[in-house]
Amino acid sequence: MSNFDIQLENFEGPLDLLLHLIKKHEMDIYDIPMTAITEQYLAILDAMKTINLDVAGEFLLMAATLLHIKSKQLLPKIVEEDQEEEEDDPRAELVRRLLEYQKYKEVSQTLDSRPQLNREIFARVAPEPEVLEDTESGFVAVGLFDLLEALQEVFKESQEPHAHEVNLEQLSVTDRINAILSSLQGKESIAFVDLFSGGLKRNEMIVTFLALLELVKLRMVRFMQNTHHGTIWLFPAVALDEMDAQDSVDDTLDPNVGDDTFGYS
Amino acid sequence: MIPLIRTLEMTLLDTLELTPLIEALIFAADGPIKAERMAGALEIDQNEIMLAIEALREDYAEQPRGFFLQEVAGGYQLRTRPEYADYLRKLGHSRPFKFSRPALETLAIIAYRQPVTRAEIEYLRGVDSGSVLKTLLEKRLVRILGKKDVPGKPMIYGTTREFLELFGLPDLSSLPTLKEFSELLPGDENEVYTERLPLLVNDDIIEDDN
Amino acid sequence: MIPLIRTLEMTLLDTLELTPLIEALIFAADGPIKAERMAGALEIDQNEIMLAIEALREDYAEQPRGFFLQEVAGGYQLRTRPEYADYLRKLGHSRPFKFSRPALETLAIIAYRQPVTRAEIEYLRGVDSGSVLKTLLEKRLVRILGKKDVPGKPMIYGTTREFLELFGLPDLSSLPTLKEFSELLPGDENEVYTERLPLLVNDDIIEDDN
Repeated sequence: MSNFDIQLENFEGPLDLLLHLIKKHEMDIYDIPMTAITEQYLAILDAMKTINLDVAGEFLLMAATLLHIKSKQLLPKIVEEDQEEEEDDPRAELVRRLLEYQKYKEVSQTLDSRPQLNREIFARVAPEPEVLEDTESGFVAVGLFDLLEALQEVFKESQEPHAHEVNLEQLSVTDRINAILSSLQGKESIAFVDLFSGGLKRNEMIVTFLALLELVKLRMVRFMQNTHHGTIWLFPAVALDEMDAQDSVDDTLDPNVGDDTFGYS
Repeated sequence: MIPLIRTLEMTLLDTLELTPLIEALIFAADGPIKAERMAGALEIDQNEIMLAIEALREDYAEQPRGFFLQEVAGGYQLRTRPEYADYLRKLGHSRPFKFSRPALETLAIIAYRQPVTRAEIEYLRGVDSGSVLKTLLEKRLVRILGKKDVPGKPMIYGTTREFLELFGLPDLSSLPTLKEFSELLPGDENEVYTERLPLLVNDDIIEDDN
Repeated sequence: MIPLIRTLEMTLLDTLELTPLIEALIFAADGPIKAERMAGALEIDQNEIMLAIEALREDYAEQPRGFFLQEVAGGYQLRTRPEYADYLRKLGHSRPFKFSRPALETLAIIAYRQPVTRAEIEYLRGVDSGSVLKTLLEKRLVRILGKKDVPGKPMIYGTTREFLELFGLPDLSSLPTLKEFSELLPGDENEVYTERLPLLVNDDIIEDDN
């Protein structure tokens, strides 16, 4: 087993690897010996190949850059008037990048050493918001990322062919409510997504969703979510055996629910 | 505060040291926390915990604090003093602007597809969007641009200046594209969506809003 | 408790009465709370709030408490003292972010260079950073600020309020100082510190919520 593999794991990229070589061989970063460092660098890439590591394109690109700089150094200098003095050294840009990268590499470690919330320091855990209790004012703080994500979801959804005819006879919100309640029976909770699994058609999903909304309205279930975008859980709001005392759910339902909401199609 | 210094050798932490730690545990717990649970985490005797809780209670009684220690559901919890309820409620109401998922989806569609009709929004979302649309209109994030010149003359919607302000955008052309967003994802399974977007955005849509 | 009844008509609450109320407001808030928000809810001058916060801070310094008052993300929050970390972790209500080195590096670059494009990040790091960027966006430590007004209109990124909260920073100007240069010799400690920070900080970078 080569002793390279443990090391290689630790390199973020070619700049990181170069910094490592400069440090290890005590090179002067402002006067990098190109021949030495290129040899060292290529040796590591070879080692990566021998142990069947995929050498990422970035590493190969850097190898080419190193060779290019080396070859430029070998060429006789042609003084160009337009060029700044600094640019005369073909290594200048590489040195700049290395110094810059090192700066951020170090500060990221400084940052990580600070006491972090939920790692060293804890704040009071605010009570969990009840999802859907307050639908319109919602609970998700929003940024452009959320907006894009929402849009992507919408388009992902609408990729599937649309069924324009909704067969109302097959679907009843009431039936779906009873089905959900019976699947909650004897359980503490169900995951929201589980109610939508099993290849439901779009209209079946809508009915399921309406059933859930109705259950929330009737305060028979509650939705809870632990984190942003976390799993949404469905809990019975009252013990289910208490609910059995109510003969049927049907009486409490708004009879218009299904019809109204399907009006759009 | 009466310092209860114990001489017992067995315990790692005396009550004086233990009290703020117990306060921290109760403070950070996500609900009432039982003395035995704290004893378990600290690997000390439950009696030690009880002494610290007692010290904490005395401490709170001695000087005015914003909260008090309540024994509830077999555990302990810090709760704000009831006389502050009005102020706390007031604060609860001035919450930052937050969105539900449906609102966000609808807003995203309007932002990227404007001018857009309600039917188009609902076709994309697959659900009725009337109430969400109403909320967005009320919050002045969306406005009616006019009527579409097709049979039925449906209303067309677009975003407002407030929308731009909320997202910190100088104008609609600064909306990031879904294409670049998709490129953040490894693999190319998202390529399907890229061709659909961005829709051309008419700058003058928001002009008259200023 | 000495009731200090003030005769001044202007203020409803004096600092001594106000302090526990402010403590309650900070305690009950679901994140760092701004002084101006408290001032708004109590309908008093912000200076009064600041006096109470100062009193609270002194109070916490005087006697050992389980938590301390931290100024973070432009507001105030009670947080447990770091020395209790082990015990609190044991109680299991911690879901700390586990940063990979790429994630930390990318986050650092965004924090110090914002507004910054993905291409700039990748040039600095020398590697593709799309998936790391996406993770940071999902964790809400980074957000899209808009698009850069250059050809191709790339998205520009910046850090969020959550970023400040996570690292306990009052604002972006409190970021640790970048070391301009450090000797790369092994074990060499000759580090030159420079004050080349922070880059201009736009208030609206963190203004998005709260």
